[in-house]
Amino acid sequence: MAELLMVEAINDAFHVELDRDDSVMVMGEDVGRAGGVFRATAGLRERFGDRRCVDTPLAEAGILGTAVGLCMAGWRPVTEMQYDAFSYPCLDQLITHVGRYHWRTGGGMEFPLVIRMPYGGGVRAPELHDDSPETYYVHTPGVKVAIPSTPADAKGLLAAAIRDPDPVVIFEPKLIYRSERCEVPDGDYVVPLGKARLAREGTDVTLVAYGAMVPLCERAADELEGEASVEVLDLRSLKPLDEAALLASAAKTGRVVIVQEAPRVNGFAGELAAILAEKAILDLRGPVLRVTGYDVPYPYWKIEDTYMPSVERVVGAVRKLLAF
Amino acid sequence: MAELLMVEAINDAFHVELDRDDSVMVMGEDVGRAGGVFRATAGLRERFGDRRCVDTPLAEAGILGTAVGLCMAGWRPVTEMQYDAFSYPCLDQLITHVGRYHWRTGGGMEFPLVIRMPYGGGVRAPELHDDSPETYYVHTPGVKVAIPSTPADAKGLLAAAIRDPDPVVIFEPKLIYRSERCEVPDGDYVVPLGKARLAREGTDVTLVAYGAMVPLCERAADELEGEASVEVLDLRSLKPLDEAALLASAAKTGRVVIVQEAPRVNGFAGELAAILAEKAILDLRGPVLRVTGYDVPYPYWKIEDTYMPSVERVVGAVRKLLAF
Amino acid sequence: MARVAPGEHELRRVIDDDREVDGLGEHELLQLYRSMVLLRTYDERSVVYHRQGRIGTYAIFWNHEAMQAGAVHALEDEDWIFPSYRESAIGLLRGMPAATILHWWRGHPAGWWNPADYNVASICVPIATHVPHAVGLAWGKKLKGESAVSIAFFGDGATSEGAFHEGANFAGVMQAPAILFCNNNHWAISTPLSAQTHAAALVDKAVGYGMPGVRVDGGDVLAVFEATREAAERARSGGGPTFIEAVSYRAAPHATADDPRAYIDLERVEQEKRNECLGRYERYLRRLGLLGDELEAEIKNDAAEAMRAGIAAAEAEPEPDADLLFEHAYVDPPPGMREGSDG
Amino acid sequence: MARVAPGEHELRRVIDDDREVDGLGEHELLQLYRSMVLLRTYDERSVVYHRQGRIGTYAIFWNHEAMQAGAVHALEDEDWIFPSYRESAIGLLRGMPAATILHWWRGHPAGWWNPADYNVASICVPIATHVPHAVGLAWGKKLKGESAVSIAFFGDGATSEGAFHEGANFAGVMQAPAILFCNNNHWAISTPLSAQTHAAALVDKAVGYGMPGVRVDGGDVLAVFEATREAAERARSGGGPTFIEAVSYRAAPHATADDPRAYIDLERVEQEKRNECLGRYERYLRRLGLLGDELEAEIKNDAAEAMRAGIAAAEAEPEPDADLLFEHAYVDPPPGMREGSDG
Ligand SMILES: Cc1ncc(C[n+]2csc(CCOP(=O)(O)OP(=O)(O)O)c2C)c(N)n1
Ligand SMILES: Cc1ncc(C[n+]2csc(CCOP(=O)(O)OP(=O)(O)O)c2C)c(N)n1
Ligand SMILES: [Mg+2]
Ligand SMILES: [Mg+2]
Repeated sequence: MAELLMVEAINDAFHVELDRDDSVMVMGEDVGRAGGVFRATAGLRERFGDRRCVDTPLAEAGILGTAVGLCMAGWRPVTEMQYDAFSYPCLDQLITHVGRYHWRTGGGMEFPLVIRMPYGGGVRAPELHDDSPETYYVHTPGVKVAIPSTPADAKGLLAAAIRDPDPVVIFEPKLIYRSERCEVPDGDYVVPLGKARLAREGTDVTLVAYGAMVPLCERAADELEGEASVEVLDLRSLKPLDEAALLASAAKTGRVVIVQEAPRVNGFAGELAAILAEKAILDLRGPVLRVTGYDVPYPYWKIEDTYMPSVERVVGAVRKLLAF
Repeated sequence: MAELLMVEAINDAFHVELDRDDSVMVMGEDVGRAGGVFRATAGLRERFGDRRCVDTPLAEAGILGTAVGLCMAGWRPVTEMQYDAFSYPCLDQLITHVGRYHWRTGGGMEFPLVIRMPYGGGVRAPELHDDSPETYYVHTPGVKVAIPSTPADAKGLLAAAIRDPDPVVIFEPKLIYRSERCEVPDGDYVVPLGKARLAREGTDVTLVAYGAMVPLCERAADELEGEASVEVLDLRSLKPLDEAALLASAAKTGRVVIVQEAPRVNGFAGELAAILAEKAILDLRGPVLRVTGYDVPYPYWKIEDTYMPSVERVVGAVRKLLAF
Repeated sequence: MARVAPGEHELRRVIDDDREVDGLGEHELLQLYRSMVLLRTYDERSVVYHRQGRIGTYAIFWNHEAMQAGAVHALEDEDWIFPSYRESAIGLLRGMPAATILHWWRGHPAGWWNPADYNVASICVPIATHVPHAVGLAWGKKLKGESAVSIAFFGDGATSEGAFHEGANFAGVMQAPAILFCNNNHWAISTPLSAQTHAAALVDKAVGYGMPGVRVDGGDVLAVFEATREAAERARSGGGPTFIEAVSYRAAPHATADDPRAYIDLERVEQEKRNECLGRYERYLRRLGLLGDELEAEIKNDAAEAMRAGIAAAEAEPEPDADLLFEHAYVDPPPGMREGSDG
Repeated sequence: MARVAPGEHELRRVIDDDREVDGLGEHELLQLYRSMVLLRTYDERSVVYHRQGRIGTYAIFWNHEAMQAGAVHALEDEDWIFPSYRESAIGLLRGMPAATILHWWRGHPAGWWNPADYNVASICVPIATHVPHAVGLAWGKKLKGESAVSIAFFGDGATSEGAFHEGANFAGVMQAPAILFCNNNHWAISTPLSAQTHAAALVDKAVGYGMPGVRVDGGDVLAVFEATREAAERARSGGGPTFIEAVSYRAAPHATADDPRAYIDLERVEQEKRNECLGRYERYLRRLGLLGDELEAEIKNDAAEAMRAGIAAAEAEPEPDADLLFEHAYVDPPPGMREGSDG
C-alpha cells in the first residue's frame, strides 16, 4: 500500500488499467504532452505511446462522439473533460447516443466508455471551474455515475468504470484532489459500482453525501461529537445506487440530512429524499433535510464559501432535525 | 373567446405578442417559410416580415447563442427547438451563458429570451422525437421553466414568458397539441408564471402533474370516481414553483402521487417529493409515490405505451396509497 | 483573401459526359442498377405503405438512390456505413432484409439491428451527430492496424451543426480513413441552401479541415461511384479523409408529414423529376446496350417481389413483448431501472 | 479538389515592410503605443501580483498586446468587443479602471461590469462560446438599423469547437457585421496547432463560411490595425463578416498555473521573445523619429502609475457582502432561490 493523493491514485489506476488491457485508451484536451492539467494522466503518453494517450482537438462533443466510434472499433476509450462546466458541450452526444447506442443495437454492441472530469467548487478559481453537474448525467438513461471521496475509492471506482460494460461517468472532487494522502492498494484494485461506504457509524442521524461533501460531513460529525451520534454514508456511486444502504441507515437513525453542493432545485439530493419519502416514511422521525447549493450561478470566489455547504450549515440542519 | 387547439393558441399568442412589442422576434429551424413543423409560427413571416420571423441554419447552439447576442442588441428573441431531443445541442449555451449572463453583468443587462419546444411521448414517432427533458433545464440556475396543459395556458404562459425579464423555457406537450379545442381568451392574455392551477378539487388524494400528464391524471380521477375524491394539481410552472399550492393540497389530502413522463431517476417528481418530505412530513398519511417513465431510453413506439405513465398505473398508485 | 480556385466548383460527371468508369464491367454496371431499383422500389412502396397505415411517418429518399448506391458499391464489405434517416434503407445493399427496415419505420423493435452484422451503423436521427462516430470508428480501425474505411451520409443542413464541424476536424487531425458524404439536396425541410450557408459551395468547407474536397453530380451514379472509390482508396492507403459534396435536389417532400408546396419552387421540382437519377442511368445503360425492356422488367419485378415479401414478413412478426422496454438499456442494469410505477 | 490559392497564406505586414498606414498620424501612432504599454504593464504586474498572492490564477497575454491594441484602435466606440480570458484587460482601452479587471482575477464581484457601459462584453471563459454572442449582437444591431460592428477574440484552439462553427456560419448567412478575430498563438495550453487542425492555415476556414479571410502578422500592431479597420469598414457598409487570422506565438505560460517546459520548444520561445510585439513597435516608432527615451519613460511611468493606483483601489475595496450571492441570479427571482440550508 502506498500513501497517495487522490490525483495520484487516479494516475495509478490508469497505469494499472492500460497495462492490463490494451484496448483501453485515454483521450482528451492536454492529457498527453502535459499529462493533464491536474496531472491525472501524467506519464501515460511516455509509457503507452501517443496512440493510447491522445491529445485531442479542443472539442468536447468531438471527444465524446469519436469515443462512441472508437467503441465500435473495439476500443475502451477513457475520455477526460477538462473541467465540470466544460463538459456541457458533450451533453448532446451523451444523451442522444452514449446512453442509447447499446439499446439501439438491440444489445449487439457495447459502449464501455468512461467520461471523467474534475468537478466542484471551493478552489478559488474563475467562473465555470466550479460546477457540480451530476444531475445532468445521472438523469440520463443508459449512463452510470460514480463519485469518489477518498484516494482509494478514486482508484477503485475508475478501475471499475473502465472494466464496466456500460458507459460510466466519474466526477472527481477537485477540492480534495490534493488534500490528503491516504493508503491506496497497489496494483489491481476495483471498488464495485453500486456499493455505498459507511464512512462513520452512528445512531441518531444520518448524513448522506458523495464526493467533496463526505469529508465535510465527517467534520460536521466531529463537531457534533457528544451531542449526537452521527452516521455518515458515502454513496460513492449514484447510479447504480445502493438503496439498501440508504434505507438501512434511515431505518436505524430515523433522521436524514442529505448534503449536495450542486444547486438545490432538482438536484440529486431530491432523488434521495424522494426515495426516502416513498420507502422509509414509517422510519422517519422528522423531515428529510437537504443542505445544498442554491438556485444561483456559482458565485465569484470571494464569496463562494457562502454558496458551498459548510460544516455550520450541516450542523445546523442536524440540530434542527434533532429538535424536531 | 375562440375555441382553439393548443397549437393554435400558441400561434395566437405569437400574433398578439409580436404585434404588441416590436422588439419580439421569432427564430428557429423552419419557423418562417413553413410556419413551423407543427405550424405554431404559421403566418408570422408573412405578417411581420422575415426579419422578425427568421429561418435559421440548422444549429441549435447557434440559435441560442446568437439569441444571447440579440438580447444584448435589445431584442426579445423567442427561439424554437424543433423537438425535445434536438434541443440538447443548446444545453451548453443554456447552462454556461443563458442562465448566467444577467448575473455576470452585475444585473446591468437583461436576457429576456424564450426557448420553446414540443416535448413528450406517445405520438408514434421515430426515436428522439419523444423526450421529456425538463430536468436538464429546471436544474439550471437563472432559467425559468413552464409547461402548459391546456390551450388557454399555452397562450397565457407563452405571453408571460415573452414579457418576463428572465430567460424562460416552455415545453409544449405535443401529444395534446391537437387533442382538443378549448376556449382561449382573445387578444392580450397572460397566465403568470408560478401559479399552479387546481384542475380538479378533491379531498382524499392529490395527483400532481404538468403538461400531458394532467389530462391523464384527470382521466385517472374519473376512473376513481366513487372510490376516492381525487384532487388534480396542474403545476403549470416548474420554476418559479407554486410551493404553497403543493403544500396546501398535501395538507388537505395527506396523500400525494406525482406523475411525470420523464425517466424516474433524478426527475422533477423527485424534487416535488423532496419538498413534501421536508415540509409536509406531518401532513402525509402515507408515502409519496411517483408514477414516472423508467431509467431506459425512450422505446420504439410499438411499446411506448408501456413506458408512458398510464391511467392504470396512476390508479394503481392511488389505490396502493389509499390502502396504506 | 482566401478563396477556392474557381474551377473546383464544377461537378464531376460521367453519364452526361458519356464517359465510362475504369474497372466497371457489364456485371458491375447492372449490379449498380439492381441496387438503385431496389432502393427506388423500397422508397415508392414505403410511401404507399405509409398511406395505408402500415408504417409510420417516413423520410422519402426518391431521387437520392444514385448517391446511396453509387457510394456503397465503391466500398468494400469491411467498410462501415453511417446512415442518416435519409439513408434508412441503405442496409438493403448489404443484405439486410427489407422487413428489418420496415420494422424501424413501424416502431417495432425488430427494426433495430446489430451494426456489426452488416457494418452498417444504426440510423442516426439527430442531424450530424453521427459524423464523429464515423470518424471515431475509422480512426479506431486505423489505430488497430485494420484497413476498413468509414462513410458518413448527411445533408446540406447538417453542415451547419457543431457536430459536423467537430467530427470533420477530428478526421483531418487524426487522418482518419473516413469519407464525409454530403448529400446536398438543397433543402433542410423548408430551409433552402441559401439560408443554410453563405459559402459558394459546400465543398469549400473541406479546405478548412485540410482535406480534399470533391464536388460531384449526385444524380449521376457513376460519378458518385468514381469519386467515392477514389476517396476510399486514398483513405485505405493512409491518405486520410475526403469530403464529397454530391449535388442533387429533393424532388419529393421531406417526409410523409411534410407539404412542400408552401415553400418549394414547383417548377424546379418538375424539372428535377424529369431528370431523376434512375431514369438517367437507365438511358445510359440502354445507350451502352446493356439494358433492354425485358431485363428492366425482370429487375423491377425482383425488387417488387422483395418488397412484397418484406412487408409480408414484417406484418407476420408478432407484436413486440412489452418487457423489451427493459432489454438492452444497460448491459448490466442498475437495480432501480425498472422502478417507475410506485416505488 | 478544393484548395486555397497559395498566395493567400502570406502574412500581411506593415512594420517589417517599413510601410505606413493610411490615416494614422503621429498622435494615433502614439496612442496605439500607449495602449500597448498599458496592456503590457497590466500583464507583467499581474504576474507579480499573482506571485504575491494578491490575485488568483491569471491568464498571461504577454506578446499578445499588438493584436488587442491594433484591433481595438481600428474600431469605433459604438462597436462591441467580445473578449476571451486572454483579452481580460482589453476594457482598459475603453476606459475601464484597472481595478475592475484586477477584481475579476481576485474573484471579487466588483470585477463584473455592465457590458453596455463600455461596449465590452463579459470575459468569456468557455472556449468559443462567445462567438455566437458576438454574431447575434452584430446581426441584432443590423436588424435595428444601427451601424455598430462587433469583434470576437478567440484562439487557435477555439476553431475546433462547434460553437465557433455555428457562430461563424450564422455570421455568413445573416451577413452580420462581425469580425472573427482568431489569435493563432500556436498553442491551446499544451496542444500544438498541428494537433488542433490539419488545415494549412486557419484562415482557410473562412471560405467555408463564405466570408473573406485575412492572415496577418499578429506581432505587428499596424498590420492588425489595418486589417481590422478594413474588416470593420466592410462590415459597417453592409459587406458582412470577416475572419482574421493573426499569427503569433505564446511566449509565456498559458496561465500562472501552467509550466510549459514539459511541452514547449524553449528555443522557439526565446526567439519569439526577442521579436516580441512591443519592442518591434518601439523600434518602428524610433525609426520614424516619433519615440525617444524620454517619451518612452513617460508613457511607461504613466502605465505603471495606473497599475499602482489600480491595485491600490482594488485592495481598498471592502470584502464583498455575502448576500451578493443572491443578487442578479434573476431579474425577478423565483421564491425558492434562497433555499439551500434545510428547507
Ligand atoms: C439536431 C437536430 N435538429 C433538428 C432536427 C429536425 N430535422 C430533421 S430533418 C431536418 C432537416 C435536415 O436537412 P439536411 O441536413 O439537409 O438533410 P435532408 O433531410 O435534406 O436529407 C431537421 C431540421 C434533427 N433531426 N436533429
Ligand atoms: C469549452 C472549454 N473547454 C476547455 C476549456 C479549458 N481551456 C482553457 S484555455 C484552453 C486552451 C485554449 O486555447 P486557444 O483557443 O488556442 O486560446 P489561447 O489560450 O491560446 O489564447 C482550454 C482547453 C475551456 N475553457 N472551455
Ligand atoms: Mg438537405
Ligand atoms: Mg492558442
